[in-house]
Order: sequence, then structure tokens, then C-alpha cells
Amino acid sequence: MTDAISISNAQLRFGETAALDGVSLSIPQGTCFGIVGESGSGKTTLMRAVLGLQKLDQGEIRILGNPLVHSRAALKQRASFIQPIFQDPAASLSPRSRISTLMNEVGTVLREPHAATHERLRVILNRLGLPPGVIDKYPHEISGGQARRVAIARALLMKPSILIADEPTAGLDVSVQGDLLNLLQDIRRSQNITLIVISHNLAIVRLIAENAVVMRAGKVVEGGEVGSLFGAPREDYTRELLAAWPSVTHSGAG
Amino acid sequence: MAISLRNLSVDYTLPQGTAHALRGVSLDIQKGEMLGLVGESGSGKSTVAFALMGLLANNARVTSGTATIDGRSFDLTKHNATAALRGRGMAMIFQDPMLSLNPVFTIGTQLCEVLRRRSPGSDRKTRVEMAEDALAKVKLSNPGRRMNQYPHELSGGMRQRVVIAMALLSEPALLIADEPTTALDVTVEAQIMREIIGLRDRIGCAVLLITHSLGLVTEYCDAISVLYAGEKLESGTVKEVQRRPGHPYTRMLFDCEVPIDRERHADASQNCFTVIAGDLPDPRQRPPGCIFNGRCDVSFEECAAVNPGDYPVGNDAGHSARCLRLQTP
Amino acid sequence: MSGLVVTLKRICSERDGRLGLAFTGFILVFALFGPLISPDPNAIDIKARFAAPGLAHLLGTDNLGRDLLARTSVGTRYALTLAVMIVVISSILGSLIGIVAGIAGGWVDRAVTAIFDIVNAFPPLILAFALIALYGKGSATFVLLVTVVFIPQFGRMARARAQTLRNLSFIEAERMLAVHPLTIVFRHYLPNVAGPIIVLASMNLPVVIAFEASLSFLGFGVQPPKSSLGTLIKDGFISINQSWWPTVAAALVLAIATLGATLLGEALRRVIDPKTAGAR
Amino acid sequence: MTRSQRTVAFIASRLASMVLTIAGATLLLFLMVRLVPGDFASVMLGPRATPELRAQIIHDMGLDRGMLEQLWLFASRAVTGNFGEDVVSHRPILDIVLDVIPNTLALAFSALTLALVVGIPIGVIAALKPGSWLDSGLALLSISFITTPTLVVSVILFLIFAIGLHWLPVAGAGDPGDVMDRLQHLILPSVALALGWVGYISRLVRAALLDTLAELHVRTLRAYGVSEYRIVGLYALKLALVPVVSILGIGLGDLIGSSVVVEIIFARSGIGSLIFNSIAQRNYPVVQACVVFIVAFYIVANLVVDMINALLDPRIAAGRG
Amino acid sequence: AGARTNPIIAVDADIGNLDPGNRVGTTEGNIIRAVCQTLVRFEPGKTSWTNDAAKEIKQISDTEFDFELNPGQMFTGGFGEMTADDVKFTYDRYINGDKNGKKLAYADDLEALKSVEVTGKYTGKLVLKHPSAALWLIGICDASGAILSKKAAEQLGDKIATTLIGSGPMVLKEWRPKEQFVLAANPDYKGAYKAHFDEITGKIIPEHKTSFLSYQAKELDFTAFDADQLATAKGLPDTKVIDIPGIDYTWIGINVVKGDLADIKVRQAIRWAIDVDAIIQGAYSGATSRAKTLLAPGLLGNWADAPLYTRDVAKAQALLAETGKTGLTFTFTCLNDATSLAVAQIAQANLAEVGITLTINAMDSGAYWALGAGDASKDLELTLIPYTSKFDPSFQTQWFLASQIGLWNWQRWNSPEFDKLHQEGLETLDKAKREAIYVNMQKLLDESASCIWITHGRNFFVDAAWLKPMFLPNGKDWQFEFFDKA
Ligand SMILES: Nc1ncnc2c1ncn2[C@@H]1O[C@H](COP(=O)(O)OP(=O)(O)OP(=O)(O)O)[C@@H](O)[C@H]1O
Ligand SMILES: Nc1ncnc2c1ncn2[C@@H]1O[C@H](COP(=O)(O)OP(=O)(O)OP(=O)(O)O)[C@@H](O)[C@H]1O
Ligand SMILES: [Mg+2]
Ligand SMILES: [Mg+2]
Repeated sequence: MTDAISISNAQLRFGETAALDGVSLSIPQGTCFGIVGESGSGKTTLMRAVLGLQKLDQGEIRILGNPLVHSRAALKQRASFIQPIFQDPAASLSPRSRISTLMNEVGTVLREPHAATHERLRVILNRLGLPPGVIDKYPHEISGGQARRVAIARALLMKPSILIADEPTAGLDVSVQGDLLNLLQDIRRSQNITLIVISHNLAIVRLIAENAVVMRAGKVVEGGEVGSLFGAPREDYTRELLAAWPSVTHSGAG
Repeated sequence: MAISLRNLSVDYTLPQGTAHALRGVSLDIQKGEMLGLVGESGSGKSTVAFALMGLLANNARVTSGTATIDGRSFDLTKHNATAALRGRGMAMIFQDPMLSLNPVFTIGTQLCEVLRRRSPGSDRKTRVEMAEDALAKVKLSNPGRRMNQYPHELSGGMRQRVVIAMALLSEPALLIADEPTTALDVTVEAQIMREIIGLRDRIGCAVLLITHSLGLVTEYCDAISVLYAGEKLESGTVKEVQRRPGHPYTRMLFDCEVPIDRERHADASQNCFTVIAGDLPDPRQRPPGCIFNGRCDVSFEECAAVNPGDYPVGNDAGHSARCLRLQTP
Repeated sequence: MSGLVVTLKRICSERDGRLGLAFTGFILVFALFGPLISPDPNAIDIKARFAAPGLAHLLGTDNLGRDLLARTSVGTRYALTLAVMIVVISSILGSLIGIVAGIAGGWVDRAVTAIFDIVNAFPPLILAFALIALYGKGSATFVLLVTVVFIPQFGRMARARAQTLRNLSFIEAERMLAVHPLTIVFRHYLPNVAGPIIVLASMNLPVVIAFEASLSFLGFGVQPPKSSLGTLIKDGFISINQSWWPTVAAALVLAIATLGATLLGEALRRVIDPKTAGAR
Repeated sequence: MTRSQRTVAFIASRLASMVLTIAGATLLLFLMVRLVPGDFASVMLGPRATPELRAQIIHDMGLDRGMLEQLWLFASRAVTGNFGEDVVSHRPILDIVLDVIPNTLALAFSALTLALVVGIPIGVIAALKPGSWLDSGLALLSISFITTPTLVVSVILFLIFAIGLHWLPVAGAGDPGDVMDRLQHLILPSVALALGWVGYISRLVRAALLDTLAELHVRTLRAYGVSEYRIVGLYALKLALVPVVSILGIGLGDLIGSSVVVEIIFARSGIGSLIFNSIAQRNYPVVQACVVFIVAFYIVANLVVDMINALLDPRIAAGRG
Repeated sequence: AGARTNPIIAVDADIGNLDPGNRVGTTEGNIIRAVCQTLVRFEPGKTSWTNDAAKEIKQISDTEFDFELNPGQMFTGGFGEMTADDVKFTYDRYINGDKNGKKLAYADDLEALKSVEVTGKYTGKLVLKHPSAALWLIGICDASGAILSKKAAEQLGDKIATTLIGSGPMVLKEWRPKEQFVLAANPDYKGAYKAHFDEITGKIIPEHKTSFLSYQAKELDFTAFDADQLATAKGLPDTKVIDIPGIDYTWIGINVVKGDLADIKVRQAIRWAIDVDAIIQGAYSGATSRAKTLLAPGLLGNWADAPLYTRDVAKAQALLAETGKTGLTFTFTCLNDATSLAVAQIAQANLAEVGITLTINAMDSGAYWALGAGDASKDLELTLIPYTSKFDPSFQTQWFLASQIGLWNWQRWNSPEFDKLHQEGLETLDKAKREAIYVNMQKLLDESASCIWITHGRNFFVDAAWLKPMFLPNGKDWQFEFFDKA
């Protein structure tokens, strides 16, 4: 089976900073893949490159075996199987459109009658535990947690086979965070989606991903199956990260 | 006791009505001790800090509360009650280092500004020296050069250190750190926390650390207070509270925390996360009984009617919680 | 329709909005119904020239004995129509051009900014003389001209906003859904650019009116016997020794109109912005 | 790159775009002015303009050459600052323009200074107590300043101070040797020109200041007990001035434009009245020279504004503003 | 300001070109006449003249004059004494063009002059092409006749446009473009017309309104003002209001070959319909008197009995009815100053009453005067035209000649008889005969119904009580050299 995404030697510079400095990795279909690393290590940039929002200086990205092309037609085609969930959910919903409008846009793109879209949407909203009434609201009229779910709902409405979530739990309370992760897990189980989770929360990635990479300064420091990656890290940097992780079980150290 | 806050209640006036953001919250922090104030988002943690500092929003009103800081007592219901302490007895570190520094002034200028108030008589040169010294103390490389740099020329971690240096310069009796590391990554977070502890040890102040990460609290704090929907539900030493949570909410909160070494199902998609079902109550209309009643997994009939008092947990005098189940008949 | 009613209701719910509505309403009523309560604005009566305000002529008469109330009213109508037309056209065109430049980036952006710079570098009055001399006087020339002059202002603002928006995740989310670029421009860029543009537009209404007044003053205004606030101010200035009130009346109308427009514009911005609107 | 290198690069890129803009504006201007109907000879001489004389003057002005040749001539002259000779007076056009420029510059800068010196404090005062009666009052004042056209202000000032009270001189720019006299002649026109900008700047300062005061770094200063006056008057103001200064670039252009009206009413010689008369007379070479100066001035002013902003806000020079 | 001993006055136009033959406005003319000498000079306030540079002028025949200069008339700037060579040089420029052979703008003022012969250091002879009365009035006496220093002109080259070297009563001491000029008494001038003031400062203030206000603020001692300020002016303290009837002429020209206007009845109807008296009231504040004909009262050839067309709507309607035309629409072209616009609007209202629709097309001066070039005037219909006059009637009549069609004859009226009379008028010397010729010409104009005369204008000045200005009878040409204390 071809990999969902494979990246070879991706390079990208912003002025003097090398945001991506020779990143190579491959993500098998139907699995969850974690990307961890400190702030500014290039995680978001990598995701934007995969989505076609950012052109690489060098290197190649293949999605389901096909090289990434920057044309509108290719974008249109890609949209049907790869979708992002951006870091700030409220900001990823157009603030001056009702949610129903945003959802209808998906229908338009898919050339699907609005009724059909709404039918599917109803099912998805229900699964995500959102009241059907949310679609008549503006993004600012719903809570942050709801906005995040709406963003997920919209992504799911495109029926993607690959979902990329950038910091899906940043800034959330533990309980809400758990809720959301359970939801993602649920989607994975039921839809056989390839899920890519970008996070700096090592503990979470460790639990939900099969494979993961650790990034630093635009490079992949270490990667592999999470069990061994977190259980027996080979690189100092990974060890350092794990050591710095404040965890309840390390109690009393202060 | 260095700092004690008694019976703090704060209301926010909104077009839809008055939100009671804090109801009768009391805290105690010893000199040289770090208290972790935890709670979900919106539980009122920042409001506590702002009420102490006198920096509440315009639509806020302190309806009751006194603070005793360094032996001096302040009636917080008065406007700007603690104004005299700002920069001299109290200092505050805010969440976002990107935004807590003025982008168009050099680090040096902003540090010296704090000193103007701290030591009014000093001349410019001594102030610069003191500021450089403070930068050196927070282990910022090349302090002399940093003084002439602008915030955007520094990384997030460096900026937060500058903010800590600022706190250092004001030599406060009480340092409030409101989510000082949420914007930073773990390695930097660890460093910053060590800086704060270093600062505390150097000047022997009391620290109020506001966070929603239990990990941080258990790792760095001496004591913990748990806030829920504007009410303090439990407080005690970190060890005690973690070992024997007195309130179901505290317990559930600890359960939700994901430890790095949690047991892992081989099929990653089978790993599940603990959650606390339900939502925060409406801050405008407090339901009778225990504030946590709706979401509690061990509540009983009485919980819906009786608002529990603060009961001691176990034998430890400092450990108490507001749960009817602790009520000794 | 109901949207309009809701918007009006919201505007009415704040003090500035009510004030703006009141002023604007007054001016509109004055412009529309002024002529009904006063004689023909173009009726010449040489014997009654420079009559002081009185019962026959509430605002007095001008150098040809024409009723100044009627002329002010007609002038207001003219000035407002023109100003609104210009501001609407230039704000829409400016926004679109600015958004396109902001989105496209690269050489398109550079070319557009350069053109904006060039147009801006010409003092508008001087551009006006040249264009009016070139195309002759008349409302159409004036509209064309001022539109050209004002487009860069709106364009710049829209461009700056679009550049910020371009990198915001909701725009990227739209792109990732392969939503049609035109839909993105009209549904997602335009409404988000609209707030400041509306405020700028309301601030520019008086500027346009004053601009017309200056042109009239320098002899490039409307063709007589039409009157505009500009020609009235000018006429008043020319005969300032005989009658100062046309200048004052026209200036007053101008002030009320612009005050109304400015207040209403700011209120409107608050109202159409769902964020601030929801907070009420 | 170091900070100074970045600043140099910043200025260099600004200079390059400045040259381009001037070139573009010159071309546009050239085409536009040439298309304007009318002929100089008839305007100057009226019925005396016989076809023979007219042809002669057209020849003297170089209008009988090919368009491209004219453009080339104009462009090459503009670069060297030599705009040829005026057909009427045979004076170098450069001299004619340079004669009047100091007057206009004095007017524009004094108006600008006035606008800043009065406008900024009003804005600051209004921002100190937003929503108060003082704020509302100042808002009304500012808006009425903005909305009263320069024209009306000029006329009213003129009537009150020059005619009614005899406090200030009515016409002209004053005796060149006498600084006091020049200043006296400057007062009314610059007030007339500045008033709208006083209102505009005060509104802008207020809005920008309120925005800035809501920013988190202000909270930091408050937390350290820095006095509200220092916060508003120093820390927030510097940041709030960035958008204000940006507007000034456009403002200077506007001031030069509005100076036409003011110069005519107060009978001051200046580039505004010169260009107005030259257009009326269809004296194209003078018009072109004037516009080149105005455009260059505007662009240089904008460059200066950018540099001031880069000084105010170091992020701009770093390319992040 | 009260203690001023040298007057400060306002002029409404800057100096453009100080070369007498290429001057552009009245300002230069006034300065040139004060700074330079002419063979003969206008007497104070009159169109008669006496000798100035010339000691004697002898008429040899109708076309020959001998002149002799006063000795010792020194040009300023060290350019030496005036000789007959200078006179020849001066006049030759009008005959042959300037040093590059370019025709001078005012060459036509000395059109009648054929040649100048130098017969001695101070003596010479003027030879005319034909007898001419106009030559003296509009040529030799006026600024065009200002005698230049040959040496200076050759040395200065093109700079004679900005440097005026004369030998007259005053010198141009200072000129700051767009601001002011200063005329000072010429200490070396030995002639009869010594200037009364040490200095006269002329402030350049284009708007009469502004200069009038400046006068009220006592910054000026003398200025022209507009008719509508007359009442104000009369109320000013320590002020004389001077009121000089003008000799210029403003008229509504009707294109006699354009469409329905070719029908003389339509033109006559328009003439009856337009209420000139109302125009005088409304556009000129009633401060000027109505013109009946081309040549103003006081000028040679004034037709005192010219018919007065007092508005008669019935007559106008009757004439229109005769033509059977209805729904007539015409364009009214005029300048865009306030007075012209007022005239246009009154005419518009007047014609509306008889069923003629008038569209006003107001133009800025640049576009308006360009109508005189390249036959741009052929589509004009009704046009409001303001022209300035000279003291000789031939100057005024020339614009109505057939040869001016396509140039300045915007009426496009073509009368061979008129043309013939004009030529006769030029060459006739006898005053009475000329009078008759010009009256006849005006009758022809009247019959054509191509012109509706509005006004000859009127010049108003305010003047500080201590100052006594001096003007030629047209009110436009000021004699700075004769300005005096009252
Ligand atoms: N548009 C851009 N222009 C310039 N530099 C950029 C841009 N986007 C990213 N960078 C830089 O590239 C590097 C990688 O950024 P990126 O956002 O990919 O990091 P990240 O790992 O997602 O960090 P975080 O955890 O903070 O989201 C950083 O140094 C960042 O400053
Ligand atoms: N200015 C304000 N006006 C109205 N309500 C406010 C205001 N500031 C805070 N609140 C409300 O008061 C409650 C407590 O807010 P506070 O910021 O103290 O919470 P917090 O515990 O600090 O949350 P977080 O972890 O998100 O920072 C929340 O419900 C919040 O919505
Ligand atoms: Mg990121
Ligand atoms: Mg908080």
C-alpha cells in the first residue's frame, strides 16, 4: 500500500531561518502519526507544505503516491482527500459568515445538493455532540470547544482520508482536551482515516499515535514507533524533552 | 504568614446581568513558598490575581475581600487599594511574553522604568547597572547588549526572562505568575520555572502560580488551591492533596491529567482519555448546594441543597476541602 | 429587508448611532422636502437680491434674488448624491483592487501599490483642474475624477487588511476546501475588510463635499443654475459683505451632514461587526 | 544582518521605489497635461493672439515637436533640474518655481506643526477618559474641525482676525527681510490649513491610543506601578504615533493641495497659486515643473515619514511591522 | 500705517514680460510708461499728449514726421544718453521683429509705421504707410512706444523681459515675482514729469476682494474693487471712492450662421427677450451703466443715439411666432467667473420665458480663450464676450471684420461694407469724418442683431484720503509718475 504522505528532503528557508532543513518521513495510510518538537521547530511549516499552502525550496512531497502540484485543479482534487484542522479553531471559521454558509460552501465545492450536505452534516454534528442549532450561529457566538468541533465537522464533511490537526489541544483544559482526543480517536476507529497530529504535548502523542517524529530546528531529530521512541529514546534531545515534561507522577520534586 | 487573602468576591457587570466571578475565596501563602492556583478555564484564577493587583477590568467590582501583605492590611473593595504596592510589594508576570513588553522601547528602558519606582532616588547609571545585573541573574547571555535590544529581537523564552528580571528588580513580597509558561515549550518552561524558583529563593518572596497544568503544580509548588466556578474547593500542601484529594473535583482533575508514562494500549486508537462530563454552571445564577454538584460522580441528595463548608481533610491542618462527604457527623 | 430593520434597530440602541441617524435623517428630509416648503430654487427675482432672511425667504436670497433655502436644499441633495455616489464607487472599487493586490502579492501587488503611490502623489485639486480641463465640467467628470483620487485610500486599507487576512487560518481553511477564489473574495475577504472601509468612507464623505466646494470656489464646480453646497459657500464668500448667511447655512448643513455620516459610519461598523454586535 | 545594515537596506529599497514613483508620476503628468485643451498664446494675449504669434509661442514652448521627443526633452530636463525658460518672462522656469516654494513649504510645515502640537494633546486628553463628557465634547470639536472645509475656515478667520479685529495682516507672505512680519503673515493661513488636521490627528491619536492602552504590555507597566501619565504620555503614545505619522505622509500631500485655496484667499505667492494660474493660462512647462516638484516633495515626505516610523517602531525596519 | 509717506498699492496681475513689445498685461504697461520715455507722453488723466523725450515733433505731411530729442536724457544703469538711434532701434523692432526676427506681440500697435530714419544724433524722421490717427494714440504714446536703449537691449538679450532700462521719471527698483514690485523716483531724470513719491510699492494681489479687504485693514493705500462692494467702500473712513466709467465692452455675441440663429428674427427676438437692465442690476450690482453700442461714451465715434432694447417679451414672442420655430435650444458659452455666471443665468431665465432653452457652458479662461484658435469658435451659439478697449475706435472695430472669422469674430458676421468702412476709418485723419464712419459701422452691427451690448464696465477704486492717484480715462491705465499727495 502506498504511504498516505511521503516527504523526502524537504527544505524551506524564511530569510535566515531554515524552517525545514532536509525533512524526510513517510506516513502509512490508516495510522496516526505524531509530530512533536519545540516551538519554531518547523512543525506548522511542514504541515503547510503538505497542504500546498507553502512552496518548498527543495524536496518532494507525495500524497497517496502522487507528487504535490500547485495548481488550482490539483488543489481542488486534493481538497477531497486531505483536510487540515488549524491550530486556532475560532480563527479558522470565517467570522462574518454563519456556520451554515460555511457548510454550504462545502456542498458547492462537492457539487452536492445542499439538502444532501445538510443530511450528512446532521449526522456528523450529532456524532460530534453538537446541537443542530449551531449552524445558524456566527463563529463568535459559540464556545471555543464548539468552534473546534465545527471546524472538525467541516473538515469531515469533505470526506477526507487524511486529516492533519495542528496543535488540536493547545490551550485547552485537561478535561476538554480529553473530550476532543476521544473524539478524534472515535473518528479514526470508525472511518479508517489517516490522522496526523502536530503537538508539543508528548504525553498525548505517545498515547494516540502509532508513529512519531521529534523535530528541532527544521530537522527530524528522531522518529519511529512511539513505544520505542518514548520508551528508549536514542537522541539526547528527545531525552531532554521527556525529562522536562512536568508530570503529576513526578510529584514532590519541587 | 506573608500573604493572606480573605473572603474575596468579585462581580462582573455585563449587559445580560451580573456575573459572580469569585465568591468568598481565601488564600494563604507563606513567605518563600509557592502556591499553585489551579482550575479550569474561566474558574476565576486570573480574577484573583487582578483583584490583588488592583488591575481588574472596568466592569469589575470587588464586593468583599481583604488582603494582608507583609503585615499590612488592605481593603480590596476600595478602588486601587493596593496601588502603593504595585512594583514595590507585589509584582506580576503575565502569560504571554510576546505581548507583555512594549515593542517600541528597548529592554533596558522598560527595566529602568520599574526601577524609577522601586528606588526613586537612583541616577540613570545605577539603574542601568541594576537592570543589567538583573538580566544576568536570570541567566540572559550578554546583558549589556540585551539592554539595547527590542523585544522582537529576542525569543519567547528570553522575553519571559526579561519579564522575570523585571519582577526581580521590584523585589516584591508577593510575586504573582499568571500562566507564565503556557506560550512556551516544555524545555523553556522548565527553565523559566527554575528562574522563578530562583527568584523566590533569592528574595524570599511568596509566589502565587496560576496555571491549569497540574503537572507544573505538582512539580514546582509547595501548596495548591483548587478553584472551580469562582469558588475555592480545596487547598493544602501539594503532597497531601495529591495523595488524598479531599474533593471529588480535585480527584477528577488529577485523573484527567495525562502522565508521560501512562499505560499505553498497543493499538493506539484504543487509548482513551478521562473527562469530567458536564459544563461550568452559569456564573450569574449560582445553583443551591455544592457548586460542583451537577458534574460530581459521587454526589448524593443533600449535595443539591446544602452548600458545604470548609472541612479539614485528614489530620493535616493545612489541608481542607468543601465537600459534604468530609462532614464529620 | 428584515436585515435592514434589525440593523437600524441595533444602530438605534446606541447613543452615537441615534445621534447619527437623527442628523442624517434631518439632512435627508431637508434635501428631499426642502423645495416643497420654499419657492423654485432657480426663480430669479432681481428686485429681491440679497434679501435678508424673512418670511418670504427663510434664508434670504442670493445675488439674483433666488431663494437660498431652496438652493441650499437642492445643493445639499446634489452634494450628497454626488458624495455618496463617489464614496460608494471608490470604496467598492478600491476594496476590490486592494484585496486582489493583497491576495496576489508579487508583481501585481507592486504594480498596484506603485499606481496608488503615483495617484496619491498628485495633489487632488491639481489633478482635478487637469482632468476637468481635459474632459470638461459636469457631474460625470467630477465623479470619475474624485473616484480616481479616492480609490488609493480605500485600496491601501483593503490591501493591508487582505494581507493580514491572507495568512489567517480561516482564509487558508477556505482555500483548503477549494472554495472558488471569487467566493473567497466576496464572502470572506470583503466582509472582513468592510468595517474599516465603511468608517473610512464615512470619513471621506465630508472630504468629497469639501473637495467639490473647493473646486467650485476655484471655478470648476457644477454648471449653473444648479447649486451645490460648494457653489453656495463660494457665492456667500463672493458677496460676504452683503450676505454672510448662505456661507454659514451651507457650512452648517455640511457640518451636520458630515457629523451624521461620521457617527452613523462608526455605529454601522460596530453593528455589522458580529463580534461587537453580539456583545450587546 | 545587523540592525544598521537592515536600516540601510530598508532605506535603499524605499529610495528605489521612490525613484520609480517619481518617474511614473512624471510620465502620467506629462501625458495628462499635454491632453488638456487650450492654448497659452490666446490666454495670455486674448484677441491679440494672431495665428502667427500663436505658432511662434507654440514653437517656443516646444509643443510643435513629436510627443516622444517632447517627453524625452522633458524627462531629461527634469532629471537635471533644468526645466527650460518661461516663454513670457524668459526667466528659467526653475527660478520661477524656486521663488515660490519657500512660501508654500513654510505654510505647509507650520500648519503641520500646529496640527501636531494641538491635535496630539487633544487626542491624549480624550483618550485619558474615554466616554466622559470631556471626551464627547472634544470628539464633537474634532469632528467639526474635520468637517469644516478649509475654504470656510479661511474665509471666517480672514473676516474675524484680519478685517474685524485688525490683529493680523490680510494679504501676502510678508516682507522677506522681516522674520516677524513673515511669521505674522503665516499665522492665519496656517491655522486655516491646520484646523482640519487638528481634528483628524486628535481623533486618530485618541483611537490609536485607546487601542494601545488595551494592549497587554500596558498592563505590565501598570502592574509595576508606573504612573498613568507616564504610560499614556510616553509608552502608549509612542506606539500610537505610528499610525498617526503614517497618515502625515498623505497629509503633507493634502496640505500642499489645499494650499491652493488658502494661497488664493490670503493672496500668498506659493506653488499652489502658481500652478493654479499656470493651468488657467495653459502654461504647460511651468505646470509640469510645479507638479514634478510637488510629486517629489510628496514622495520625499513619505520617505521621511517612513523613516520616522522606523525610528518610532523598530519592528518596521526589521521588516516585521 | 497712518504715517506712511510712500504709497502701497495693489495690482491684480504680476509682471510677466517687461519688454514693451511683448508685455502681457496692464501692469507692465503702467510700469513701462513710468520708467521709460516715449516721444510724447499722455497728460495726467487725459488722452491728449505733450512732448516727453521729443523736444519737438514736426508734421511734414500726412505720413511724415520729423522729431528732435531733448539732449542729456540718460538711460539708467549706465547705458548712456538717448539718441535717435535708440528711437529707430525701438520702432524697428515693431517693423522687423526682434533680434531673432520674431514678430512682437504688440507689433500691430505700430502697424502704420513704415520706417524710421536717423538724421542726426538727436533728430530723425518717422515715415508712415498711410495716414493714421491711431498710431499716436495706441502706439507711440502708449507703452509700445517706450524708447529702449539699443545698447542695453543688445547687451541684455532675452533678459529684457525681466530687466527694464528706461530714462523716465521712475525706475523699477525691485521686483519679487508674485509678491511685489517697487518703483522709485529716478534721480537722474531731468524732464518735466518728476515723480512725486520716492517710492511706490505695488503688491500683487490677484483677487480684488482680497485687496479690498487689505485696504480695509489699512495695509494698502489704493486698490481697485468690485462693484458689489460699492456700498461698503462708501462707508469707509478717510477714503475716497473713485469711479471711472470704462471704455471696454462686454456683449453677448450671436453666431449668425449657426442653425436657427441664422434667422435674423430669432436673433432679434433674443435681443428683445434678454433683460440687460436686470443683468446690470443682478450681475453688476447696478453699479455700472448699460452699454448701447460698441464704442463707449467719450470715445471718438460713440453712437449716442443708438437704439436701446428695453426688454419686450411680447415683441420677442411675436418675432418668434413669425419664424414659426418652437422649442429652440441654444448653448450659452461664457467664462466661469461670478459675473459671467450671473449674466448667463439671467439670460437663461429671460429666454426661458419666451420659450428658448439655454444651456450654460461655463469655461475656465484657458479653454475659453482657446476658442480663438483653429476655428474652434465655429460651433458657438450665444457667447458672452468681454473685450478691452483702446482709445482709438479702430482698435475696437477690427474684431468684427470678416478676416477675423475663425479667429476672434465669433459672431461670424460678414459685412463687406463694414470691412470697407473700417479701412477708411484707419486712413482718415479728419475727426468729424471718422466720427461718421464709426457711427455707420455701429449701425451695421446693430442691424445684424449679432451683438447684445451689456456694459462698458466701470472702474472703482478706494484710495486713502492723503493719496491722489492718476489714470488715463479708461481707468485701466494708471500713471504712476503722476501719483501725488492729495
Ligand atoms: N511566514 C513566515 N515568515 C518567516 N518566518 C516564518 C514564517 N513561518 C514560519 N517561520 C519561521 O519558521 C520557523 C518554523 O516555524 P513553524 O511555525 O513551522 O514552527 P512550529 O514548530 O509550528 O512552532 P510552534 O510550536 O510555535 O507552532 C520559525 O522559526 C518561524 O519563525
Ligand atoms: N472583563 C470581564 N467582563 C466580564 N466577565 C469577565 C471579565 N473578565 C473575566 N470574566 C469572566 O469571569 C470569569 C473568570 O475569569 P478569569 O479570567 O479569572 O478566569 P481564569 O480562571 O483566569 O481562566 P483562564 O484559565 O482561561 O485564564 C470567567 O467566566 C470570565 O468569562
Ligand atoms: Mg505551529
Ligand atoms: Mg486567566
